[in-house]
Amino acid sequence: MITLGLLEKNTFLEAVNKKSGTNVLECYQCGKCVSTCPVSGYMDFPPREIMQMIKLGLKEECYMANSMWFCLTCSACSGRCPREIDVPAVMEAIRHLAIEENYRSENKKVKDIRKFHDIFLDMIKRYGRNYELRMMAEFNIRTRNLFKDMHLAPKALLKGKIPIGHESTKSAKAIQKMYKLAEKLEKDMK
Amino acid sequence: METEVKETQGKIFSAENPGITAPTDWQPVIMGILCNWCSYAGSDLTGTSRIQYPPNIRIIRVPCSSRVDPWFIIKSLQTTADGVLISGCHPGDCHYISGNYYARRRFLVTKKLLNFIGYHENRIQFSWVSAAEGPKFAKVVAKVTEDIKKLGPLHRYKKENF
Amino acid sequence: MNKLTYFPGCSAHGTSEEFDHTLKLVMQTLDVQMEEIPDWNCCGATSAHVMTENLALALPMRNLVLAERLENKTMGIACASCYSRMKGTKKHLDENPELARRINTTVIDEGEYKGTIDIKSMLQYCYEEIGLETIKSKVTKSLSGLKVACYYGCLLTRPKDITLFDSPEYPMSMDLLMEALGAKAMEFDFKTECCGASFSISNTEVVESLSGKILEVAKESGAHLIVVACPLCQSNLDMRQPDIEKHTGRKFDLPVMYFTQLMALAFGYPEKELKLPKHIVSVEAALKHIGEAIPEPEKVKKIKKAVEAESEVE
Amino acid sequence: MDYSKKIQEIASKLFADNKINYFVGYKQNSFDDSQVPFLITDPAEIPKLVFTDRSVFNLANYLKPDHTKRKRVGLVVKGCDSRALNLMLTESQVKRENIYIIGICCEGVLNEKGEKAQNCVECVMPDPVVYDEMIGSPTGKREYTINADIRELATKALEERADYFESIFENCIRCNACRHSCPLCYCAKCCIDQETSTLYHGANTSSGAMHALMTWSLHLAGRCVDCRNCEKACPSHLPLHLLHKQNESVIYENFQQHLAGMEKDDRGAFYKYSLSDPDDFIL
Amino acid sequence: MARVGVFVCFCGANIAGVIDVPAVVQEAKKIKEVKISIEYKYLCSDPGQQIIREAIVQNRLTSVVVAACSPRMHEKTFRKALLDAGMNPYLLEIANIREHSSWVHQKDKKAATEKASDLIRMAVAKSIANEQLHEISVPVTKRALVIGGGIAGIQAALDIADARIPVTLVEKSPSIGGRMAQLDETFPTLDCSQCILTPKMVDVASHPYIELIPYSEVIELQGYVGNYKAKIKKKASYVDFSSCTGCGACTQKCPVKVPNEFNMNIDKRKAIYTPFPQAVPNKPVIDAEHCTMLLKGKCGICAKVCEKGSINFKMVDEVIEREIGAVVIATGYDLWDPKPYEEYGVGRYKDIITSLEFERMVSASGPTNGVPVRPSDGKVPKNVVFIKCIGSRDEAKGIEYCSKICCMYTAKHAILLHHKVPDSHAYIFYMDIRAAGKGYEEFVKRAQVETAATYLRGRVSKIYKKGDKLMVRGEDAQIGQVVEVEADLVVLATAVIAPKDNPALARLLGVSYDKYGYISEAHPKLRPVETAKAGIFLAGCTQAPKDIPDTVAQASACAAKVCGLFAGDTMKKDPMISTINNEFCSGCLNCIKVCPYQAIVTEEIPLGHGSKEIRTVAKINEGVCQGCGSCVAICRSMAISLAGFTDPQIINEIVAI
Repeated sequence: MITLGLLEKNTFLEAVNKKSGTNVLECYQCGKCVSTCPVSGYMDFPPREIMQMIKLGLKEECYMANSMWFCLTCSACSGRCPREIDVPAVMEAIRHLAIEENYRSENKKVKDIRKFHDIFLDMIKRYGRNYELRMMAEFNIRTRNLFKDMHLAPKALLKGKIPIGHESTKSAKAIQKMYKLAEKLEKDMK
Repeated sequence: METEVKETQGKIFSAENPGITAPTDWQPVIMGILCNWCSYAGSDLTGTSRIQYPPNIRIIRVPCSSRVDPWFIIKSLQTTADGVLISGCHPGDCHYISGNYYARRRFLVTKKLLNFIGYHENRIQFSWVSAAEGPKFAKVVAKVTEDIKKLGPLHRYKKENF
Repeated sequence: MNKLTYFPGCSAHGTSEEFDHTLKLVMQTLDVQMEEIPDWNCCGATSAHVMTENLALALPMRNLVLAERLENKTMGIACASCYSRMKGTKKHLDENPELARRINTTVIDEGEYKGTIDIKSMLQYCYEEIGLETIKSKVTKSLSGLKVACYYGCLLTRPKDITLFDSPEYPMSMDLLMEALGAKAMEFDFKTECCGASFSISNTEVVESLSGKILEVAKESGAHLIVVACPLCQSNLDMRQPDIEKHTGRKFDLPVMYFTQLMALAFGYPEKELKLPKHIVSVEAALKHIGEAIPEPEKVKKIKKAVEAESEVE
Repeated sequence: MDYSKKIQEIASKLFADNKINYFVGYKQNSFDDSQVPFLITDPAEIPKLVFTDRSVFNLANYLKPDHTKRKRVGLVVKGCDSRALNLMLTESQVKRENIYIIGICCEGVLNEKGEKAQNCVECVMPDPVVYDEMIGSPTGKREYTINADIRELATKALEERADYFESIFENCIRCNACRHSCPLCYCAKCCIDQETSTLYHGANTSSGAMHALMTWSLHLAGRCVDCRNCEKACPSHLPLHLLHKQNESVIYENFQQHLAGMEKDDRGAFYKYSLSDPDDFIL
Repeated sequence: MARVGVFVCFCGANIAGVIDVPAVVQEAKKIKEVKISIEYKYLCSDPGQQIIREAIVQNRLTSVVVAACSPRMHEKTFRKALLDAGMNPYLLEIANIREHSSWVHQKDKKAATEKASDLIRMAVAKSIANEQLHEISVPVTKRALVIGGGIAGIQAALDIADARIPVTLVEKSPSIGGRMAQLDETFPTLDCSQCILTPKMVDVASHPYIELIPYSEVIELQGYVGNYKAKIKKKASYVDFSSCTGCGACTQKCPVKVPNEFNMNIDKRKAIYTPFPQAVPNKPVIDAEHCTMLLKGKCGICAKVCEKGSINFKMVDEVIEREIGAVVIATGYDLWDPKPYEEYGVGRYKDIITSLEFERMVSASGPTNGVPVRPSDGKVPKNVVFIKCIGSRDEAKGIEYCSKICCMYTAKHAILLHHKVPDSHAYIFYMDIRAAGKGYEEFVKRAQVETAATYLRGRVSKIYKKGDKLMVRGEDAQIGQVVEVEADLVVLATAVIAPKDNPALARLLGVSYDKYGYISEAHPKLRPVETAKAGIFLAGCTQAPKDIPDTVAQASACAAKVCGLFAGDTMKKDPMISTINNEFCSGCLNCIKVCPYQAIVTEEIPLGHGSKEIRTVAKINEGVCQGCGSCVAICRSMAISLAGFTDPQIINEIVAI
């Protein structure tokens, strides 16, 4: 049971609204997003419930949920939302807030997804571009699941689906500089 | 609910009246122009609810805030009043459909113009008070009175009495 | 000759080489000169904006700045995901000039961001700039007999205020393009359902379920193959198909082709140019349908007869 | 900017075609290089017509009161003048079919010091917005900037401003030249002259002048086109534009960037409203 | 010289308990115009009024100031006292020293007393400028115009006509009956719509006080309350109604088939047609857009078969004029087109229909003889999914508001479906069930329990085809799961919207309408059946979505308003309205632009004394002006003054203290 006290100032709601540029209070719980969302079945709380949790100021519950990590940002929900709420933006806001405030879900899938994104960004940092085979391999090593998708590899490689060599932008340095500056900017903006 | 305003103590310095100080027992006069359907009814409700507010306001009844010509404000400031409060229906509630929208435009321009030529903006105030907002009317009057007490008596352009 | 700035995206040089290749062939036929952005970088894909705000804007901005230097009016983007990132970023930056100025400082070495370039997906470019009439005129080998299900994916037409192209729910541009090539576009309800793209590696379970549903409905529609305009869709639907078949126990056997491959075919390029061996699900059987006459379904015949009979009575 | 020849040609043609009874333009002053408004009924006087950057006055003023209801008039207008004309048309003060408007794409006129006048520097619309014939090439609408004097005064302390304006009002001699020179002050009887209204405070005092000038500027708020005829007419050289420009800037910033007379059928800002007008100044 | 009497009331202890009344009375005496200043315990009592009456006569007072409670309380009482003393009642002013002083400054008696004196000074000063005013009487033409012949218009017309007031009922289509005629059975009682409506339609046709003008439109309205003049365009019907017997031979033989809009285009009608069998008047009209004779000059079969020779292909539109005193707007509603719901495949799937289409199908007299069928293959559906809030409460695709009636008619449809196809099942996707109304919740319960309709709480997100079924996907929030329903037929409860012609009609009538196109009422709570323009009333869905009971109630309310308006030969009006001084009016006509009631018109007057030339000035229409004073404050030349609140009166108040 959750006890709801006097919600004098729902700072969580304010933070989410500000970051997402949308007003969560507009949600009237019709659930169209839930049945639209291709991954709502995998989420701890589907988008409709997340909206209500934000309204109730249940910050930690939101941060620890896997919902925003599962969001594919396919925008199907926001396109159909009768109140024109940008649901992916809300998910993204919670995600960023959770990262900023150092909340880490112990859910294996969430960890995998986070790891994937980290590797991906790291890859771009190093080469400026993404290189799929390396990406797959690194992901499998880091998630200790060496043989995942391995059955695909020979076929894909054989057919030339996934090339072995890889390229990088000439000015990977410029990218690295950009990373640094962007990080700094992020700090400054806080 | 009782609203009381403390007597302002000591000397009062007014921006519009440099060098002029007011006697300590000075009380400002505030000209209140209220629309009949919302604010006047609201001020009546303040009375029937016995909500107390400072006695400085003198109320004039007009049918609608749109009846208020800006020169009523100027005239008040030049003659009897130290400040003006004009109150009407909330946007969308106007008894005459759209009167307060026209009034709102004139009020903004008038307030800014008077401020521009040297009146403190707190001397010209506006409020939306509905017929149900008795407590709000008392609060508004208390605030306006307090603001104008801080500013002190108005002397400029009052050199000759009408 | 039209000139076009071209942003291929990482997968064009990887998994979707056939897309990149056939696109270049098709554009040659259509008399469009493509100028690839020199030294472009990854747009950041989903990962960047999932994790950080500024980087998600900085990565596409670098490409935009580089593209502006080429001084073409329009930039064409092959990959739907890149397209969405770049166009979304541009809209966001254009609406917040102050933010744009700040982000610009991270890539200032490349130049100043002006926001002058018009971004289009390659499908959009074919449909809006080149036009179906021109495309029709270049067809030398009609694809009649081939039934296709056009799959747009999520990002080509969504969100509507960013893409400003076609309907987000039931787009028709690719269908009309296929009809222009002579193929028959089937009624297909899952045109814009998500295939799970960004979880392609990290969460294959989701991808298989989503892509499975799409394949199922596409099969239902009676199509011989699925046409796509996005490398991520292609690889999810194609590469994962055997797995999906294994898990669901249903046989789909639905090849997944890029619209440019079919265009190239219709424009008379030999099959070897399509790089068909790269497909996990074999294309051969499907392409054999080209030239077949499509019979009128029984139901339609019946209804037509009934209508005629009724009108005679009156 | 010298369109004298062109205007003379047009005027001759208008008289020749019997399209007009009057023509209102500018004439060179005999004693200095300034110009004065010039009303012609006789085509023989056409050669005296001039138009240069010294043609400062707003000639729309000569259409009041009601002249055009009986006579047909040819008229030279600059951008700002044409905006005033637009308002006179909306407010049914002139008959459109009875005026022939020669609109000048104005490059700015000079002040008495020979510099480009301040209102021309800050001009938002140098091209005529209503005309039958246009002279020069239009350069389009410009960005609105808040008047430099207003900006400067806004930074001053309240009492300083109060003193400044009191000194202005003290110098007003209540001659009403401002009113007579304004094309939009066409009232049958000005409120200031009405004995029945207690508005008029006859004494020639700063408070009387303050009341009159404030009322006047509020009557022109959302209508004034910044032609500055009033200022040119003022014998005391009062900076009357301050009041108008202040109102204009408030109206521009708060009421959907309204600028008087820019469009056909534009009403003054006080004769319309928007639901989204600012409400935050109201308690 | 003014002679003012001041009367100060104790109001028991209400005033006297705080304010030093004798001191106030003395203070008032110091004002030079004040001839008499007295106090009394209760001025509003009979003896109190007697004191005022006597003082007026004895002191030959020119105006009276009563210092007592709020004018909103006893202004009428004291005005009557003045009248009884032979004085113009508008020479009264009230100083509100109770609500504005004694009750709100109870702790500061001195200040309260000073304030009371000031308020009296202000009232005295104002009263000096008061003028004698007289109630305005406006003559009335006792005939009402009802626009729209649906249930709202029918009810209003019948009620007005029953009071022996002539009514002109204008209907756009060939028959009255409106939307209600299209319905099968009505909630919550399930009585047959035709059975309760048709008798009323017949009554309209036969009522001696009702002039029914079908197939016509109002094209102009001039004048003001009690004195309107309306122009009505009778569209050419090409059938002479006076001789036509309505035998129907022409409609049988006509070879041209057109989609039947009465049946929501499910079947066909002819080019010469009566909209439905019970139509009133039961006379056919020719649809000029489809008749081959009118289009190409060939055919003319109807004329050949008509025994009475009633067909006249040369008929043209005719404009008639009526003088009327009041108008009732009852233009009804339209239904929203669900095309924007692309995710449902609206337009692509034939088996997605709107609720009105379903209504026509289940109607016993409908195109499918009362059995719902799938438009695609004509089969009777077993699983039917009803989706509510299509377009309603959807600002992204439709409109923001709730259409009010869909919850109820969807419950009705579920019940009707069960009646017509007993082995069927209804699934209803809803967001909220709004069943406020007499017997409504019970009715929904009937759908849920007796009919066992499955209610699923959620908005449907997608419909796709699987075989010949439609898969309807939505969340059922009650179990927190996404569900898919295999449907044979999907029925969309489309939103109620304002008729698209409403704004144009509102403009020509001079009434205001909201952003949705609904006609605006004068006050949302206290004047819900009046428009802001005096003498124009509204009934039914032209104002906002309504069900039948509400519509009928409002129509009767309109009738009561019209009858009240016509109760005397003239109407009395408060004299506190604006007047224009021609001499000062410069004719800028900005007052016309700000007047919310269109009470200001133009007038042409001589330019000067004896001048032949004219100038245009503004003129207040006394019958329409409501006295808000908007025009007064914007009139730069101060040509307008508002009686009771003139500039001198207000300025006197300002400078009095």
